[in-house]
Amino acid sequence: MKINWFKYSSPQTFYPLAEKMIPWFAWLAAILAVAGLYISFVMAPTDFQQGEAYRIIFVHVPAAWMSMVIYIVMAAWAGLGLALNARLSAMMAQALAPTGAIFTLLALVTGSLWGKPMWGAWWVWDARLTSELILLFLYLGFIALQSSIDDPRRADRAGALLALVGVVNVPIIYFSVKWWNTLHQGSSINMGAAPKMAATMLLGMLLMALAFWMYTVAVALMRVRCIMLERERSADWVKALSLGAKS
Amino acid sequence: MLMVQGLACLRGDRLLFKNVGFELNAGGLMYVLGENGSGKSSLLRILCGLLKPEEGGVFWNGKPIDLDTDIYQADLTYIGHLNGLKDDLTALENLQISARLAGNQVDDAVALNSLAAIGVARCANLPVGVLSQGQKRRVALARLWLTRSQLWILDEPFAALDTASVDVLAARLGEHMSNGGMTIITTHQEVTIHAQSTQTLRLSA
Amino acid sequence: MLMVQGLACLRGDRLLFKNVGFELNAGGLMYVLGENGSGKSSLLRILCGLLKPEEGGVFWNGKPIDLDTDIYQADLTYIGHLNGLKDDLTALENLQISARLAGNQVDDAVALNSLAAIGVARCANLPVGVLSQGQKRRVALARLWLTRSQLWILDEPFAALDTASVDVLAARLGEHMSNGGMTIITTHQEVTIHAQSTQTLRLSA
Amino acid sequence: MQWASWSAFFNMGGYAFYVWVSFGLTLLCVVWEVLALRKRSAQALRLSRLLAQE
Amino acid sequence: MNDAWLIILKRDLLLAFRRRSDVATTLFFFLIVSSLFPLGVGPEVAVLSSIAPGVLWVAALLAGMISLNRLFAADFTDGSLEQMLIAPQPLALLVLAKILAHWLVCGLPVVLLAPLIGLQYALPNDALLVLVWSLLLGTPTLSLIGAIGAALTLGVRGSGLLVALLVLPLYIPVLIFGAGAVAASQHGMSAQAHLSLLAACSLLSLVLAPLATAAALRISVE
Amino acid sequence: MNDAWLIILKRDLLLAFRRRSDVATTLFFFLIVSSLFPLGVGPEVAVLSSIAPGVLWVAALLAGMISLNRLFAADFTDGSLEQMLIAPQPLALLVLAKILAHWLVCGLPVVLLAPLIGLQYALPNDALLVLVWSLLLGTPTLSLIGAIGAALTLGVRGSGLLVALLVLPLYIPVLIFGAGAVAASQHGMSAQAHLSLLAACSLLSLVLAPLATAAALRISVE
Ligand code: HEM
Ligand SMILES: Nc1ncnc2c1ncn2[C@@H]1O[C@H](COP(=O)(O)OP(=O)(O)OP(=O)(O)O)[C@@H](O)[C@H]1O
Ligand SMILES: Nc1ncnc2c1ncn2[C@@H]1O[C@H](COP(=O)(O)OP(=O)(O)OP(=O)(O)O)[C@@H](O)[C@H]1O
Ligand SMILES: [Mg+2]
Ligand SMILES: [Mg+2]
Repeated sequence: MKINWFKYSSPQTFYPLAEKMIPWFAWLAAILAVAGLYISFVMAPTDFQQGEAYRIIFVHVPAAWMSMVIYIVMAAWAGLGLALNARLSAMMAQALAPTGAIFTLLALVTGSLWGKPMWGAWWVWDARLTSELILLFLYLGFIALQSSIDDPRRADRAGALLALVGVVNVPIIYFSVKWWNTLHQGSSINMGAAPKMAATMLLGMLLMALAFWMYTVAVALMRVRCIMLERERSADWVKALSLGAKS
Repeated sequence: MLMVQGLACLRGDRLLFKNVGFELNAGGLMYVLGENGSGKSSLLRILCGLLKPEEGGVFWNGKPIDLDTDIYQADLTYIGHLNGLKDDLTALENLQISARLAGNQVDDAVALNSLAAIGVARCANLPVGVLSQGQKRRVALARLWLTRSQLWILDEPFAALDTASVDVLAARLGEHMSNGGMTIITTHQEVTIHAQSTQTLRLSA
Repeated sequence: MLMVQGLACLRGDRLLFKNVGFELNAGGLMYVLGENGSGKSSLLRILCGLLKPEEGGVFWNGKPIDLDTDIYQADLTYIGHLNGLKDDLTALENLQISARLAGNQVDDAVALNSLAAIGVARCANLPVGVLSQGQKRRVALARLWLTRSQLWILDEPFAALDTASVDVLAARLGEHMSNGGMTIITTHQEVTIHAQSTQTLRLSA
Repeated sequence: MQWASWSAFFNMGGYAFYVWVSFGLTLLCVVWEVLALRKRSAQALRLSRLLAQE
Repeated sequence: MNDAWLIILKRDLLLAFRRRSDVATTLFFFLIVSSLFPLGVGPEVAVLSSIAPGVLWVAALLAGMISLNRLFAADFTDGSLEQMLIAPQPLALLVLAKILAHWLVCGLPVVLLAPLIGLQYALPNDALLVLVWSLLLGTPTLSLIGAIGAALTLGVRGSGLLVALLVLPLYIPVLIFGAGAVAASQHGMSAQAHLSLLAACSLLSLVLAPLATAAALRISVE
Repeated sequence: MNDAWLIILKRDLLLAFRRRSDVATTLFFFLIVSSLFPLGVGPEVAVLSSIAPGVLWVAALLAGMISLNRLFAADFTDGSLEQMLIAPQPLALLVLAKILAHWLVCGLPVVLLAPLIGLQYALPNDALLVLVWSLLLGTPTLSLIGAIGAALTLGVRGSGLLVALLVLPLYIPVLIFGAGAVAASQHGMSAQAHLSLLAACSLLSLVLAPLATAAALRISVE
C-alpha cells in the first residue's frame, strides 16, 4: 500500500489527525505514570545509603534523559525540514523545544533538590551538571531566535540551522566540560554514588521515562496544532474551522 | 535563454502572485509593471536566486538556476533597490571592487571611463557618502559599462536619475540588447528603450 | 492663533528653506506643498516643537511655543509619518492610550465609536501588528475623533488610505474647521476640504 | 509495602521537603504546560475567527 | 490629568507581558554570563565564593547595559516617542515611568534570580540577603544612568557598542559599593555603609537622570 | 578568477582603516570589562592572579560577541551582501574572507592587548605567553562561530541580545580550553593539551562555520 505522505504532512490534514492522536498519547502517559509512581513509591525499597531521598531518581533521571532525547529529535525534525523544505517538520521542531526546555529545567531543579541532602550543596560545578545547564541555554537560544523572527518561513529555517549547529556542538561541550572538571582536580563528590540499581528501581525509572515520552508526544502535538492555527490564520481551512468551532 | 514557469511568491502570509511564467530570448527586453507592493522586486529577487519561490522554477539555458548557480551568476548582473556601495570608499574604489567581485578585472582607466559615461567622472575620487542620491545611483549603474554578462536584472534603475542620465542609461540598455543581451526591468516611468523584442508583465496587488 | 516668523531650517549641511512666515487663524486650513525632500515634514516638526529652527520663531496666541510648552501642547494634535502604534496592543488599546496621553479620558464606547467613524471598528480587538498599512493609518487617525485640541498638524494623512476613507477624513477636517479649529496638512493628493479660509505654502527643494 | 503509616509516607524518612517538592514541581510543570497550551489554542481560534468574520 | 506617567507605565508593562520571551532574554544573559565565570575560573568552591560578589555584580552591570537598547528604540522607530514628546505632560515624568517599567521588567528579575546564582557560587545565606538588598538598591541606578546613554545613542550607527562605552564607566561607583556590600557581609562585617551609599546614588540619579534623559531625547528625536 | 575572497578581505580592511575609531571600541570594551573585575573583586594579588585566566577569557568572549554585529550588518543594509550572494564565487569563501578581516580587526588587537592586562592581574611571564597563544588559537573560533549567530540574526528585532544568547553557549568549549591552558601554566603544568584542543576547535569551526554562515546568510537575505 502506498501512503500519501505528502497529504499527511500538510497542516490541513494533520490538524484533525493530531487531534485524534492526542488522547491516546495522553492516556498512555497517564497510565504509565500511575504505574511508575506506584512502583517508585510503593514497591521500590528504601535505599540503605540515601534513605528515602533517592526516590527523586524517579523524576530526575527520566527528566534528564528526556532533555537530551528531545534535543536530538528536535534537531532531526529541524534538519528534515531544512532538507525537504517541509513545513510540518519545522513546526514539529518548534513544538518540541519548550517541552525540552521544561524537562531540562526539571532535571536541574530535581537534581539540586537531590544534591542538597546528599552533598550538602544545591549546586556543584560538576561536569554533568554544567553540561545540563548549557543544554538549557541551547534550548533557550533556539526558542528566542524563533520567537523574534516574524516571518515564519525564515524562522523555521534559521531555527533549523541553529539546532543543527547546536547538535554538532553538544558532544564538544560535553567532553570539554568533562575534561575541564577532571583536569583541574578530582571532584570531591562522586555522582556515581548511587548503589547498584535494583530491578524494581530500574523498572520504575523506565516506566516514568516512557510516561514522559508519551506526554511529550501529546504536548508536542497540542503545540503543533496551536502553531498551525497561528501561522495559517488567513488560510481558508483555519477560517472555516474557527467559524465552526464553539465558543 | 531564460525560462520561467509557474512562479508563486508568498511573503509573510500573503500570496503576492502565482502562475507567473514567461520566456526571454537573446535581444529581448522585459518590463515588469505593477503598483507599490505588488511584488515586482520580489519577482526580480526570485529571478536572481536571492529568494526561493513558493512554487515554480527558473531555468537558464534549460537548466534550473539553483543547480548550476555559478554559471548562471556569471551571466547575471543585478542592480536592486540598494546600491551596494560603501559610503567610506570612493566611487572609483566601489566600482572596481564590485566589478572584480562579479569577475571582471578592470584597471583605473576603464573604470574611470565608465564613470564618465554616466556623468559622474568628477566624483570618482570622492567618498560615496558625500554624494547625492542620484549620483550614488549613477555610480552603482556605472557597472553596466563594465560587465560582460548577458542577463541584466534592474530594479527601478531610473528612479532618482535626472533626465539626461535617463537617456544615457536607456541608450546603454539598447546597445546591450542589440548585442544579444537580455534585460528585465521594473520602472514607474515611461522610458523608450530599443530592443529586438519587448514584452510586458503586469503584476496586480 | 498661530504665527510663524522667518523660519529657516538646516538639515545636515543643506538649507532646506528660509524666511518662511505665515499666520493661521481660527477656522483656517493650510496646505504645505512641495516635492519629496523639500522640507515639508521638517517644517511641520518645527511647528510642533520637535525640531528647533535654525532661525525664526513660532508663536501660539502671541507666546513663543518653547516658553509655554504645556499649554501649546494641550492645544495640539500631531500625526506624523509614523503612526505611533504598538504592534502588540490592540487597536482599541492603542487608541485609548494615545488619547489619554494627550489628556483625553475616554471610555471603551467612545473609543469604539471613533474607530467605527473611520471604518475600522471590526479591527478594534485585533493586535495592530496584523493589520494592513491602510488600516494601521486609520487607527492612528481615529484619534482625530477623540481630541478636543484646536490645532491639528497632519503629515500626509491621506497616504495609504482608500478613497472612501479619504472622504470620511476630509469631512472630519471640514467639521473641525467649522468649529473654529485650525489644520496644517501636507499631501501629494488632490483632496477637497471645506474651511473658512484656505492658504497654501509651497516649498521648493 | 514500604510504609508503616500515611504519616511515615508523607514524611519520606525526613526528606519530605526534597522529595515532595521534586515531584510537586514536576506535576506543576505538566499541569501548567497543558493549561497554557489549551489557552493558547483557544486564543488562536478566537483570533482567527475575528479575522474570518472580517 | 496627571496620571500620564501611570499610562506609560501600564502600557510598557503590558507590552512586556505580551512579549514575554523578549523580556526573558535579559535574564538569560545574566544567567549565562554569570555561569561563564566558573567555567573560566574553575570549580573550587573557595575561589568561587570569594569572587562571587564581584562577578555577580559585573554580570548585573552587563545585563543592565545590554538591555538598554530596548528602553527607547521601539518607541523611536514606531513614532510613540514623538507623541510622548508633544504630550502636554512633563517629559521627565514620562521618562521616569519608562525607566521604572524597564527596571521592573529587566532589573527586578535579575535581583530575584541573583540569589539562585549566588547559591551556585556557594555564597552563605546572609551574604545572599545582602546581595539581594544591594541589587535592589543598585539596579535602579543602572537603569536610570543607562537611560541617559540609551537616549543619547538613539538612532546612531553602532549604538550597541557606543552605549557600552558611555555607560559602563558611569556604572563603576555602583559596582564598587554593591560588590563591596556583599563582600563585607561575607567577611562578617556590616554592609550598612555600602548600602547607604548605594541608596544615595539611587536617590541622586533618581533626581538627575530623568531630566538629563528627557533633554537627550529631545536632541535625538530632532 | 578566484581572488574574490582577497578582494573582500582587502575591502573590509580598507573600510576598517577608514573608520579606525569604530574599530577601537571593541578594544575599549575588552579593556573596560577586564578592568571592572578588580573593582568588584578587590585588590588582593593572590585572588586576582588566580582568577585572571578566567576573567580575561570571559572578557575576550564578551568583546568578541559584542563586536559581531559589525560583521554583516553594514553589508546587509547597504546591499553589498546581495551582491556577494549573487557573485559567481563560492559564498563560503567570501564569508571566510569577511571573518578573517573581522578577526584581524577585532580579535587580533585583543590578543595583543591581553598580556598588558594580564600584567595588571600579576600573571607570571610564562602564563602571559600561554595567554597570548591561547587567545591566538581561540579567538578565530570565536569569530567563526560568532559569524553563524550574526548571520542568523541579521535584521531581526532585538538582535543584539539575541546574538548573545545564541553564541555564548557555543563559545563555552573555547573558554574552557583557553582559560584551562593559562591556569595550567600558572600551576606549573603543561598547557600543551589545552592548546591542541583549542587548535582542534579552530580547525573544526574553520571547516564548518563558513558553510553554516553562508547558509544562514541566504536565509536572512530573502
Ligand atoms: C542540579 C543537579 C543535577 C543535574 C543537572 C543532573 C543531571 C543529570 C543528567 C543529565 C543525568 C543523565 C545522565 C545519563 O543518563 O547519562 C543524570 C542522571 C543521574 N543522576 Fe543526576 N543531576 C543532578 C544531581 C544529581 C544528584 C544530586 C544525584 C544523586 C546524588 C544524581 C544522581 C543521578 C543518577 C543516579 C543518575 C542516573 C545515572 C545513570 O543512569 O547513568 N543527580 N543526572
Ligand atoms: N522580507 C519580507 N517579509 C515579509 N513581507 C515582505 C518582505 N519584503 C516585502 N514584503 C511584502 O511583500 C509585498 C511586495 O513587496 P515588493 O517589494 O516585492 O513590492 P514592489 O512591487 O517591488 O513594490 P515597490 O513598487 O514599492 O518597489 C509588500 O506588501 C511587502 O510588504
Ligand atoms: N535627521 C536628518 N538629518 C539630516 N538630514 C535630514 C534629516 N531628516 C531629513 N533630512 C533631509 O532633509 C530633507 C527634507 O526632508 P523632509 O522629510 O522634511 O522632506 P519632505 O518634504 O517631508 O519629503 P517627503 O515628501 O518625502 O515627505 C531631505 O533631503 C532629507 O534627506
Ligand atoms: Mg520594489
Ligand atoms: Mg515628509
